[in-house]
Amino acid sequence: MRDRDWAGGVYMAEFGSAAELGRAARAFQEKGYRMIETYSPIPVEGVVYRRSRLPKFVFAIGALGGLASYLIQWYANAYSYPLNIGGRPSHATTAFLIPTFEGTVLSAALAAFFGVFWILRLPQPWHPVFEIPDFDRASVDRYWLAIDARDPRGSRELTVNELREFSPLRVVALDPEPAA
Amino acid sequence: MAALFPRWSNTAARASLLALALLVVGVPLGLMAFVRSSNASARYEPVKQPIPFDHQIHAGRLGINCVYCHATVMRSPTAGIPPTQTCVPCHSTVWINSSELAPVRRSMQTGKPITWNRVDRLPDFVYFDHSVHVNKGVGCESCHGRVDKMSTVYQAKPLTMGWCLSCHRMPAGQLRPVEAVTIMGYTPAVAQARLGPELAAKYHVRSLTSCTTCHR
Amino acid sequence: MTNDGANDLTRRGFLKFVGASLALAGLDGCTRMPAEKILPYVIEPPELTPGVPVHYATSMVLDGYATGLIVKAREGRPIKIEGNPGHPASLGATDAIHQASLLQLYDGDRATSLRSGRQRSSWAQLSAAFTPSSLRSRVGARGAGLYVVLEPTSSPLVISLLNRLRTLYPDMRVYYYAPLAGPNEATVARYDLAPADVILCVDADVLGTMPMHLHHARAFADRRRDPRHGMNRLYAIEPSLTVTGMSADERMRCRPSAVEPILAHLLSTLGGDRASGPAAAPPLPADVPTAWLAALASDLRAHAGRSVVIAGPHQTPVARALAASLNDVLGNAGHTAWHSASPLAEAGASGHSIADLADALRSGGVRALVCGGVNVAYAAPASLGLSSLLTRSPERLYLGMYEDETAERATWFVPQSHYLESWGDARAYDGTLSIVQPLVQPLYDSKSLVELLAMLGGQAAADPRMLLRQSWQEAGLAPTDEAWTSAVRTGFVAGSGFAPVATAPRSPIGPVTTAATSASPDSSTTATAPDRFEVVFAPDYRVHDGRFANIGWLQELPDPITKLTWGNAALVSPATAKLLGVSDGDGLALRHDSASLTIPALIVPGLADGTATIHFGYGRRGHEHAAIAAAGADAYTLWPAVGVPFMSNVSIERDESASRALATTHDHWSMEGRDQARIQTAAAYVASSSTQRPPRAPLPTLFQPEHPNGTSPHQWAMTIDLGTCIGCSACVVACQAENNIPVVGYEDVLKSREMHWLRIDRYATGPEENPAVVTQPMLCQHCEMAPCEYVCPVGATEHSSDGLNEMIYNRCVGTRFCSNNCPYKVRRFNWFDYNAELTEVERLVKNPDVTVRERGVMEKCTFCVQRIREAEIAAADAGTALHGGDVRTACQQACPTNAIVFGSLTEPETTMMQRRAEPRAYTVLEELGTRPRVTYLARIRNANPELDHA
Amino acid sequence: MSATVEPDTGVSAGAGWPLLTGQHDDASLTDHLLSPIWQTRPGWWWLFGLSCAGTLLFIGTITYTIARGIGVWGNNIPVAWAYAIVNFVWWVGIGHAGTFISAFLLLLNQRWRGSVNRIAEAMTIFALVNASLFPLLHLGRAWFFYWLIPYPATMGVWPNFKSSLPWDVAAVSTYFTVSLLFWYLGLVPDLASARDRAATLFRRRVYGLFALGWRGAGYQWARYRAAYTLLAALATPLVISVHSVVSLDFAIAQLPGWHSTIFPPYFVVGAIYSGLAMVIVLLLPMRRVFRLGDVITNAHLDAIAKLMLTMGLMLAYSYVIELFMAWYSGNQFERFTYLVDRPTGPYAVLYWVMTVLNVVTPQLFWVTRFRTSGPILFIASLGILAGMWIERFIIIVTSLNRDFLTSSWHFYAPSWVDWSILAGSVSLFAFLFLLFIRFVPSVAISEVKELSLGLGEGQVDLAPIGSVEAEHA
Repeated sequence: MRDRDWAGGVYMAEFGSAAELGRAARAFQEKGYRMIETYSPIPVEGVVYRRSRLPKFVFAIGALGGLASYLIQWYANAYSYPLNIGGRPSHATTAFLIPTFEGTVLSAALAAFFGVFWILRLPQPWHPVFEIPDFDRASVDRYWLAIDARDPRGSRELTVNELREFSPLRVVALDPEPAA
Repeated sequence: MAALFPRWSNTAARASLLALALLVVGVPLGLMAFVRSSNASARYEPVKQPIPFDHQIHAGRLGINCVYCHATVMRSPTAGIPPTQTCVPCHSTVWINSSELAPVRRSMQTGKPITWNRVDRLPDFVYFDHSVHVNKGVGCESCHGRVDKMSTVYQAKPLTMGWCLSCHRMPAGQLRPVEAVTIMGYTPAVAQARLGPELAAKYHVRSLTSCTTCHR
Repeated sequence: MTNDGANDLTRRGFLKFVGASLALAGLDGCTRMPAEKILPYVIEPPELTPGVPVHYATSMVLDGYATGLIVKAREGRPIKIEGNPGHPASLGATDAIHQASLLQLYDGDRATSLRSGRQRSSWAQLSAAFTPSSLRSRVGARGAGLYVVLEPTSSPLVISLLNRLRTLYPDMRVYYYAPLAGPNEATVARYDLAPADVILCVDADVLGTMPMHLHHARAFADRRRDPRHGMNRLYAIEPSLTVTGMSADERMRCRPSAVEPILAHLLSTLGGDRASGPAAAPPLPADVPTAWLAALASDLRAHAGRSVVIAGPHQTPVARALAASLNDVLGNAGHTAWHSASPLAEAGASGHSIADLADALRSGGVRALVCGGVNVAYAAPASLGLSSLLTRSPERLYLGMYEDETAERATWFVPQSHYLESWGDARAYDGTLSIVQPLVQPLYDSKSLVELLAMLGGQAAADPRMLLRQSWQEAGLAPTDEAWTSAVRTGFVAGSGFAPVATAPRSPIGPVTTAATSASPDSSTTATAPDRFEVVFAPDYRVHDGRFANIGWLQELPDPITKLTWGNAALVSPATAKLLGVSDGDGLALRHDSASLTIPALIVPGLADGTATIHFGYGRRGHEHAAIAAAGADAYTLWPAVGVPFMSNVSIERDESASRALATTHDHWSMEGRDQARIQTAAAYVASSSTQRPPRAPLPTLFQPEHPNGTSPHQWAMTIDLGTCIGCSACVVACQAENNIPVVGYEDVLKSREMHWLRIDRYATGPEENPAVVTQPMLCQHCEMAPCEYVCPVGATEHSSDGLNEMIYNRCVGTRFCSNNCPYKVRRFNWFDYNAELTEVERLVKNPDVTVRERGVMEKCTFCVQRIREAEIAAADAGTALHGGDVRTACQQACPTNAIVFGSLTEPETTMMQRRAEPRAYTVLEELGTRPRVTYLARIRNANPELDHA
Repeated sequence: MSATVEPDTGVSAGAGWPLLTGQHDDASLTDHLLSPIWQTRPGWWWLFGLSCAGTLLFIGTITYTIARGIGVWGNNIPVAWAYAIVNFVWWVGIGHAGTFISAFLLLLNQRWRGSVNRIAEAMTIFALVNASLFPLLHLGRAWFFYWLIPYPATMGVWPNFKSSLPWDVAAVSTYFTVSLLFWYLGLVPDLASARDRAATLFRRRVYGLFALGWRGAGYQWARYRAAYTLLAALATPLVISVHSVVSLDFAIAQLPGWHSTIFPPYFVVGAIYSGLAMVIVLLLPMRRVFRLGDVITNAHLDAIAKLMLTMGLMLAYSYVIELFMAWYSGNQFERFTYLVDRPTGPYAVLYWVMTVLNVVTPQLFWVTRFRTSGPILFIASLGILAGMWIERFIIIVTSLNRDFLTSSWHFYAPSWVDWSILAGSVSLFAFLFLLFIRFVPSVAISEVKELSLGLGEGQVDLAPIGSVEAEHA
């Protein structure tokens, strides 16, 4: 379950502190809501997400990168044009290990960096929530809880009421995209 | 108030990222492709000469042996560009008044050499020796191509270091009997796979890939 | 090897034919590929194959004596000079000056145009002005006003031309002058070192500068190949350190004024009687170790008849006479020392010295002065005042190679042809008749001395070759065409040397001058009397008397002893330096009467205290760039008179104004207790080597190298014998010429950026008053486990299958890591584009078989790989097997003592391999595990036991 | 709880001082930390002008060098490496503190890193920009630098991977890339804040572009944290590896003074040492000019000073071991270089200056007052930076100028170009850094906010930055 584009509309409540948001978010999950998301200037332990697959991906790419770096060196120095360099062995494992290490780290780092943006589908300059007036404070001092309108647990008035129970600064309802 | 960016900007952003990635990968690949192309090595481009000397006629139709003009190929690093006097014996009887041969006559009178344009160019730090190659059974054709089919001569082979190495690593593939080095369109009597190694043994041909074989 | 003299015109007309693409082959270090033009010959010279070198025999003449040379030409341009193996003065070897004379041919500063006054003129106008008829009107019917100055000449052709001239101008006067030519005597002293067990050189640089030094060096070295059998012993007594002194087994330093007393003392101890001895032997100066002389005397006595005493040709007549008497007394005369007729024209005749000319000029009798190649305005004692006196003669015709000091004062100036451009002949010191034959037509509008004299004789248009042929015919030197042809082919006439002459009963030796009491640091008087110094005037190993001052190779060649480049200095002993309170480069002012000289000081161990040594040839004031850049001080301004070896009672004081940073390439004399250059006394060596050492095993290594030895049939290696290396530095210039090594100039040498692939390290061991010196040629050691190779990021240096440490300029990116990791520091870097300023003509000297390196790449000794490959290809073309011993490197070929031998490890019978087996063989810094392919033989000092324990 | 904090940190960050001071709510804190990029101060313009001039000098002298040849430097044979390589090693070293602080300390749960890591990372990147210039610049034929990269050339030849120089290329470029990614990843949320706080539409657009549309969704935060920690984990070994590899440029040679097994750890320590000094040198003026005193407190200075002390001691230990091994080896060349040439040779003065600066200076930091006194920290750090530069000079030049054969011994003296290039590279560094503080949030706002939040309400879990109860203990 990941950050949604709210194609089906969304009900959102704006809070003034991370604590309030945290409380609300936990409560809503206990109520059985599943299509929940939070927006906050700092990470808030509210919604629980499934473990990321990013580490496995990074490991795989790193391993491949390392292997490739070693193979390149072997091909260049030991296979393609082996030269007598100071009487040293052409296939110099000990020497090759260093670029291999660097290759591993580099490819792993690239994987992690581009991997996370791929998972988060960034860059994404536009998003429905940006249409909400004053949503820009979400990166400063406002904490939003968002419930998908299509969440089976709730309905328009029910969800909005339940949101109100946590006395947010305001509640906003985004209607479905005409396109969707 | 409305969002900072319009909706389509998402697509735009991703598209431009993709383009960037393609650029990063594409440019080096493009360059590598270019240096291997004939544009980079000036291959296949006929080189204009002061006299429209036609190898197709002389080497091809008339079947004059390469060595008749390139006389020092067997004993000198340079194959030798024929001195003007080489042209005279024949051309004092044929094409005597041809305007195209005017430069030859002028050169004989004034003693000034004819200025030919170089076709096969190696960098000055490459020391290629014709004599040893032909004496070991490497045919003219192997590096110069079917000169007998070129009316205006052009560089027929890449003449890159990699190309030289391909033969220096496995010379047997290019060897022919020394008698046959000047033959154009030579085909071995028996399979090269068998003949090559035999000749290599006969002429003591070794695979030479040490740098100072060519660079001094 | 060489071709006969036929069809010279086609052979030599190279500028007509040769095209830029051929001439400039190999001039481009990097990958630019401009559209090139090819210029073939119009009519191909029959004996010339483009791309294949041709060799011709010729001779170089210095101070009247010829040395036979073989010159290598490519497409008609000379590119390398080697010795002529058959010629007695060469024996196949050369010295630094011979090697460098090639560069003079292409020198961009050479005078190119004939002029009258400041106006450009022509040979025709000149010869018109000097037709006998017109000249007589100016110099008198019998030519009483015609004065001719030439170098001392041994040329039969020149002599015959002079005779012809005399028939036209009976009263003409001829003067022979070269500042450093030997004494003007009818006979010359000859020596044979081969049979001599004991050699005593008294201020005689028999291995370095004396006539026939190449011959002597070979003979000297041949007796030192195996220290265990029949090794000779060389004693040197000298005020300053010379090449001979560095090679001496026992050396005593003495002030120059002490030379005569010492010789007299020796003579009396060895029982010289009244007839041979001097009237009275003066007392020895206090600072001469008599014990040393006693040991020497007994050694000489023990080898009577098998020894030789040599006094330098520049020594006083008395000193030389004493030396001759010593040889008589020891019974050496006729065996190791004798006299033969001087090959020089009018040798011994009086009245043709330069001093006489000065008088003549002063008296105003000179109407026309013809100066044939002698730079009298510079290279003469300033006291004669020639530079100003010259103008006393209304007409001054000067034939010279440069617009130099004399040219400035000439009314007619004729550019002189280089010897590689002119026909001529000369005799060697021993009389051997030698041919001077040109390899190229004159590059410029220049004339040779022969042509000039012929013109004065009324034969302006004469072909010098015909003149030579005629004169030889007339003189019966080459009666038949065969004789002539063979003379031209071999470059000399075998067996034409002069026989010994019975020396006439010598007139009793004149009074021996007592040694002046000099300023030695211990003598308390010195502080108050600074005028007690003595100054030694010495010929320069590089520019000789100054005539070679514009040859960059020589200016940048480190002096064999001081390692000084680009200039000269006053050499003083450490003690003297302390006394004067100076260190290297500090200025000194030398004064004697009116004469004075300011010059920087340079400290050299082993010099006599209280003396300063100054080399001739610097402080030039002409228009030659290199000569000017070298700066230095002009010794002629202090030189009292021609032929005077030293000067006493000179005052020396500090003079800051003369201070100059001295560009020495090797300023650290000590080895700091390391053993890169090993030296051992013969006794110790024989003791240690009586039991053959086990062959050296390679050091243990953690992993087995993949290529312990290469896979090729030949495995190249070199052996260098420090025992016979005299440090003459011919190899350094030979290497420079062969391998297109650039000249970097004074500034960059100061920064330690000289480019020599082969340098000669020079170390002193023992007391600094009189150290034992060892010279060590240091070049790329071609290590099998080369440290330079594995650090190169692009593999620009790696190993060939035949064991060469290859340096690939066109792959080099210039990280310089290889140099950092080279324990021998033999790699060189192109800090700038040192070939950028070369003119078209100057580029012609480049060897087309060697890449000219681009700015920013490393370079180093390649074992002359171009020669190896050429030999391999030649063998392959001929279908024969190559014998490794036949490949000779440039340094090896130039070496007068055969100290350097080259060959293949796979051919055990070669000298190179045999020497490796000697117990004294070692590799430098063996403990680093680099496994050098260059092996050195330790120098063995054949010390006199009596002196050693003392 | 500080007792539990001590062991796993080694330095008791902020034992005496709070990590944050002054009362801020989220908004004012955000604006406060963003303020440097909204309005400049005159001081900035002066410095910027100066650094521009220096950068022009840099460009000029580089052009001159490439046009004329390496000969315009003082280098010679035997001293074929000098200033260029000294500067290279120096800058790479400085570059180490950034990753050390941001990655290493992140994994070690060092809360105090929060308000300084951005600055340290930026410093790392700009130091590496300089560092990567010099190896290229010192090539005799710089235009062929790409021959060190394994690509299929028509020549059929390849780099030699037995040489440590291709290792360098790999190590430095990797380090540079990873640092850059790490830095940018950390920036994204703050760029979003800048986007949302910017006054003009243009600025909003620009920052918006670089913020990539970050909207602080819980899912984003979760994945973002995962990636950030991963990158940190990857960058940490680089802190160790990069300078180890650089040290191999010398250690694989057989030159006395270079050929030494202690080099990798010794170089890494020295690197972090100089890097921390540079952090101090940058931090103190910034703190004053932009009034960041309330987020960059004595706690930070104290922690960094203690780290410098530790590194200084380790470095001193290396010096001693080097000398001991030289003596113990019994090798005459080793002994000469370490025991004779350096202490008494032509560069002896520099050697002793280095020893004082690098070994004596940090001893000041035993004293608490000095650890937190701006002026003393600043001067000491400058001294250490100079000392570390000299150390590299000693290692490179004094080993080369007198090696095995006495015949090749020769003195080295830098030329005016050498000096200009050194000055120029410092200017370029300043130039880039000034632009950074002018246009990029130079303190990690979101992290500081978490911290301040934590200080306010202990119960909110701010993993992995860690619990802050310690502050109240």
